[in-house]
Amino acid sequence: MIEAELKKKRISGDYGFFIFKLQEKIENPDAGQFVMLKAPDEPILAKPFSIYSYKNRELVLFIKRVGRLTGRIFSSPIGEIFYVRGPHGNPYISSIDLTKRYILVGGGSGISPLNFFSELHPELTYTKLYGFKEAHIRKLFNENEQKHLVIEEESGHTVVDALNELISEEVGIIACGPIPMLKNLPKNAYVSLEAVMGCGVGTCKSCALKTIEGVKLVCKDGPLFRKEEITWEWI
Amino acid sequence: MIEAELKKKRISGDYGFFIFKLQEKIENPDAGQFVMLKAPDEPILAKPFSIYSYKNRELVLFIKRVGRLTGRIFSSPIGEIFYVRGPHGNPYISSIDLTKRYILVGGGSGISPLNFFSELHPELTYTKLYGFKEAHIRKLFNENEQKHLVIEEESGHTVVDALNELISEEVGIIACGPIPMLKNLPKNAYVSLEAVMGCGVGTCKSCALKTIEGVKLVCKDGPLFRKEEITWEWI
Amino acid sequence: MGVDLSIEVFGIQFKNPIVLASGPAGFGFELQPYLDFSKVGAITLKTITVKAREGNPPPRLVDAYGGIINSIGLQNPGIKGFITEIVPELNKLNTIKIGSIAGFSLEEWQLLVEEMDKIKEIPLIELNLSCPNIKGKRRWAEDVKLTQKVVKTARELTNKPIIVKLAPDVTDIIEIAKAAAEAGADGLTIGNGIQAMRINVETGLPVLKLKTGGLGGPAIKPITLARVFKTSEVLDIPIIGIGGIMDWQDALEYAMAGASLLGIGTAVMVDPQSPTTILSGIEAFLKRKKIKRFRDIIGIAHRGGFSVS
Amino acid sequence: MGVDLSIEVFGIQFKNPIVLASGPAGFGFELQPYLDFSKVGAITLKTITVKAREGNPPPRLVDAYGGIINSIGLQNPGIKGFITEIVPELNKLNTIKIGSIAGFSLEEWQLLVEEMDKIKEIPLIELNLSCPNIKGKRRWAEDVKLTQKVVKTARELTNKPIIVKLAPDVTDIIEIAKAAAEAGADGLTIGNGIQAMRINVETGLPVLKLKTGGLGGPAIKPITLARVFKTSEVLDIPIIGIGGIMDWQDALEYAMAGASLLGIGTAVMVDPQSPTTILSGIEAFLKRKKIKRFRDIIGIAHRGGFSVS
Ligand SMILES: Cc1cc2nc3c(=O)[nH]c(=O)nc-3n(C[C@H](O)[C@H](O)[C@H](O)COP(=O)(O)OP(=O)(O)OC[C@H]3O[C@@H](n4cnc5c(N)ncnc54)[C@H](O)[C@@H]3O)c2cc1C
Ligand SMILES: Cc1cc2nc3c(=O)[nH]c(=O)nc-3n(C[C@H](O)[C@H](O)[C@H](O)COP(=O)(O)OP(=O)(O)OC[C@H]3O[C@@H](n4cnc5c(N)ncnc54)[C@H](O)[C@@H]3O)c2cc1C
Ligand SMILES: Cc1cc2nc3c(=O)[nH]c(=O)nc-3n(C[C@H](O)[C@H](O)[C@H](O)COP(=O)(O)O)c2cc1C
Ligand SMILES: Cc1cc2nc3c(=O)[nH]c(=O)nc-3n(C[C@H](O)[C@H](O)[C@H](O)COP(=O)(O)O)c2cc1C
Ligand code: FES
Ligand code: FES
Repeated sequence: MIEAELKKKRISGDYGFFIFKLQEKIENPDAGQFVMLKAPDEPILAKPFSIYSYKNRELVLFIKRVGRLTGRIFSSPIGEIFYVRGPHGNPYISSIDLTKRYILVGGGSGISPLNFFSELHPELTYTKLYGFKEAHIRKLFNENEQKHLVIEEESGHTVVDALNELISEEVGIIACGPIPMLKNLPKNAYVSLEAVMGCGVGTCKSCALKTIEGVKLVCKDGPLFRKEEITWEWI
Repeated sequence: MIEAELKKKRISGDYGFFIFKLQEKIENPDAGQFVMLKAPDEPILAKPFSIYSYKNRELVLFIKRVGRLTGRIFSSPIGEIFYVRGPHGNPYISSIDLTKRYILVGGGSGISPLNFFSELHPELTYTKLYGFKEAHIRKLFNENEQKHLVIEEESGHTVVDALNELISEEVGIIACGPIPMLKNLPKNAYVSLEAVMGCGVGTCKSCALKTIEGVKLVCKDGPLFRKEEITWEWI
Repeated sequence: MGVDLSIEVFGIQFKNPIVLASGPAGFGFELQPYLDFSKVGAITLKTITVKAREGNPPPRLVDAYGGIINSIGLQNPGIKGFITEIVPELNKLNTIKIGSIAGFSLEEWQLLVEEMDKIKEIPLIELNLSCPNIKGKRRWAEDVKLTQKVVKTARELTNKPIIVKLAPDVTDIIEIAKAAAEAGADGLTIGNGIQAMRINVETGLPVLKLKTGGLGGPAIKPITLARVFKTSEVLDIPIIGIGGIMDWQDALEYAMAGASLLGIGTAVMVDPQSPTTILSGIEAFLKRKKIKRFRDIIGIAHRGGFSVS
Repeated sequence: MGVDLSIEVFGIQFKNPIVLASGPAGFGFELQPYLDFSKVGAITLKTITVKAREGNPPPRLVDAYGGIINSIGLQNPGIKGFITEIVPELNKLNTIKIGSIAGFSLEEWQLLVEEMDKIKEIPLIELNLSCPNIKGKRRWAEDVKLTQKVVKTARELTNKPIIVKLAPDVTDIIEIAKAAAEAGADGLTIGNGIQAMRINVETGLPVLKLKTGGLGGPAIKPITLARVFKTSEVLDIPIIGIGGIMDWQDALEYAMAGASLLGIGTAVMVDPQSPTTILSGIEAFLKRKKIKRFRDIIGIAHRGGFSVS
């Protein structure tokens, strides 16, 4: 794996931006792809994180603190060495209808791949909606991004409410976020799924997803799926 | 345990000085006593380190890199949080004849408690002999200490050779270092022993030492013993 | 809101579920400067044998990833030394003392139980059938019949509650657990160190002088936890869960899997204050979850978790 | 000085002792961008069953301290799918392929061995008697008689070398190992994941949908290592040592304990390049120690270590 030195962090509550400098480059990542990131010791499992931004061996991740690895990242001193490999998974552009433009709907840490998408594919981006519960998140984002934030404790609206006001036949939807949010989306949405991953490359069968075409793997066949193809009861 | 932030390190080869700032004070340590130090994660066992110096919650350790914990300490970025407890073990002054002065004979990381002894008990210190194999070690020590260093690759002499030139009836010997060095000392020496420790306080029985008076514990009954009382074959 | 951490098992009221496991805490005295025993549910004392034992030659301890392998070899003053030197001091520890014993023959078990029965400072007896560190000896808890014999022998000689300490590394712990219960055990301790070893690659030799030892610590937690879960699924007997409890989450996992009391070994060795830290964590969790009594979460993983209860 | 890493076992020449353990590496194809298979001694393919299996419902994986608990449930295309879809591709992997199979009845074992026997791309067959993740099924390798029956059945149907994959978490692995050897096994794989679980304290429920799974990773290394050591002490049969090998030291510990081949599971999952990293480490160690052939250190811990040899 590639050494990734923690260079900068900006934290608000349980969310934060983390900038890593990689010792070697990773192969031209595209939006929707993720890296497997490993702590120097515990936990021993490498875990998947979508690329928020990547340039010149500088990897930006947007992370929500939920458990052991993310906790470790939040509390690490600057200079700590982590390890990454990737990019893994399929770029969104290999799964979507390229004749459309898309509303990018993110919830929490799910905004990460959507940011990268809007960076790399502005021509495919109709608009972005970033949903969060709490207003303190605003201070992590710059002026340009503020208008995309849909903050529940400010407006009483969820990001799906906001989406429903924009929906039209012509524009598609790409969404990434918590399962309940994804379940509330219109049928024709593309959803970017999370799953517990072991290898991230398709060998270990940890990230199984039941679909109308049988069991698929989020890492190898995803992370983007058509909402209708998923057997939601299995998740 | 007490949080100990790594504030400074000075390394040469496999030896180094490490300064930790403790969040709370430890109870007036005396020379010969040690702390149990634990890494933030691996290894999970806390391990013993003699106190080289201690003042105002600033703990100085002199450490040789030999394995997992010491390796971790050497490679940690400044700012890393470790954990310590102590002081454990008996001060040398509770075991020795206080009417004498002592030649302090150290080998490698064994010099650590001897430095603290000379700091706290100059009146009991006759002189110090710090034995090392390689000359690069000189750059870790200041001007005043240079004359105490006995460097094998410079002089062809070991610290025990140097000691033999100084020995007399009136002065005692306190020694700390590798087992082969300790075995070469005169019978009347006090030797400060190392042993694999679990608890450091006398409960777990990991640090057993066979003596003419039966099995003793290095942590609770030592670390200082009379050379003659030890059953060396058991070690 | 106060939280009720107390729990009654074996007809005895424990102020809380935290038990110091036999061994790492010795007889407890040396921990007094660090640990407030009035906040500890109980201490299981270091295992006592008939004859005094000096233990195995060193090294007796080596660490491994996520754990510690020990082969102390039951260093202890023997039952006579225990009665004369240790018992008179026990009232210094403001907690319940569980006496732990290990015999090498049925006669030895008899003698030990008879002696323990007489010691009024010790209201419960743990039979250590699973010490992994006795050279050349199979563990009693590997075998249904041997387990049954020892427990029956003990049962006939005492009315004090009998707890049987089982090995987690057997093919079918339920079979052994049932045998112990049928023979009259009041409770089970699951488990002990798991047989393990390390080799020093520089010398090409085992690190421990005895070659193998017992692995404890976080490495074994998920293993022993599964044994507690499986046993409590089929057997209605109080269990002391022991193996890799380092923090309050670990402790709660054992409780939810079905353990009534929570034993702490390695963690006490690493940090003598860990029992009280763990207890505070449990208390804070129960408060946050608005659960009034610790005992309500015991075995909850068998009853649909919190969604149902 | 060159170091000879090759080793001949089962009458087959392996270019080096590194084996990808069955499962985490799947059928290997997806690892090709990361791993140079010409530097891998062998790959044990994902276990194949008679019928295609979609595996257990998720979550199928959860990490623990020093390890990973999985309950994949043998997701595989079944023997027919294997033959039509996978086998034709196997020559893409420039290494020896060990075929792994698991039957749920003697008839299934028969069928699987017969089919594997015919596949020319697969020169060795591993009988997975120890998968910890099949709901409601006991593992064959828990029982002497069952082990013997399966191995005998297989032995009668093929002349290819047969390797039997044993569970490390049985009371007496030597007994099972002997049974397998007597029934005609050419080699043993010790071991598999150890049954384990985690409970989510927030929900009060087991994390894995199947409740328990198999623990692999550094946590189990000292446990499985001790089983390899004990078995090779009394039994003269080639052993593939598998359990928690993460770095070259771990690998060497297994070799010194008596394993001829060194299986890597969890580490491949964490870092697909770990097999070659581990191999380089072994090579550097042998050079430093001036040992010309890897095979000279196998079982050296039984022969007085380096001081004697
Ligand atoms: C393709 C993909 C892309 C992703 N991209 C991102 C991203 O860009 N940013 C991001 O933040 N995340 C992302 N994730 C999710 C991320 O991988 C997980 O959040 C991460 O793996 C969690 O690791 P952890 O070790 O911190 O949590 P874990 O410790 O594994 O915890 C996982 C869950 O279990 C719970 N848990 C942990 N310990 C306990 C306990 N003792 N008792 C009860 N519950 C417990 C936690 O609360 C958490 O919900 C992505 C996932 C996928 C599959
Ligand atoms: C009272 C007392 C005071 C002490 N004071 C000091 C002090 O002031 N300074 C100091 O530096 N030390 C001191 N020590 C020694 C110190 O405690 C040990 O060096 C320390 O515990 C080593 O921990 P570790 O995790 O780095 O080594 P470990 O990883 O535990 O290694 C221990 C030994 O095993 C060997 N080893 C480790 N892994 C392997 C492997 N895979 N294969 C082969 N061999 C291996 C190592 O080379 C080493 O020799 C003291 C000890 C005692 C008892
Ligand atoms: C140093 C040490 C000594 C032990 N001595 C005993 C003992 O005398 N009797 C006993 O029943 N268990 C003994 N054990 C086992 C522990 O009680 C406990 O069952 C085991 O370590 C697993 O728990 P843990 O993971 O919390 O350490 C000992 C363990 C250690 C580490
Ligand atoms: C995700 C995963 C899937 C596995 N699938 C199989 C399998 O199909 N057949 C098998 O014999 N072992 C399987 N195993 C067990 C491994 O081959 C190996 O024996 C075990 O993980 C211990 O080794 P480790 O500690 O190196 O992981 C699997 C392990 C993992 C982690
Ligand atoms: S994470 Fe291993 S197959 Fe998807
Ligand atoms: S280290 Fe525990 S008794 Fe000495």
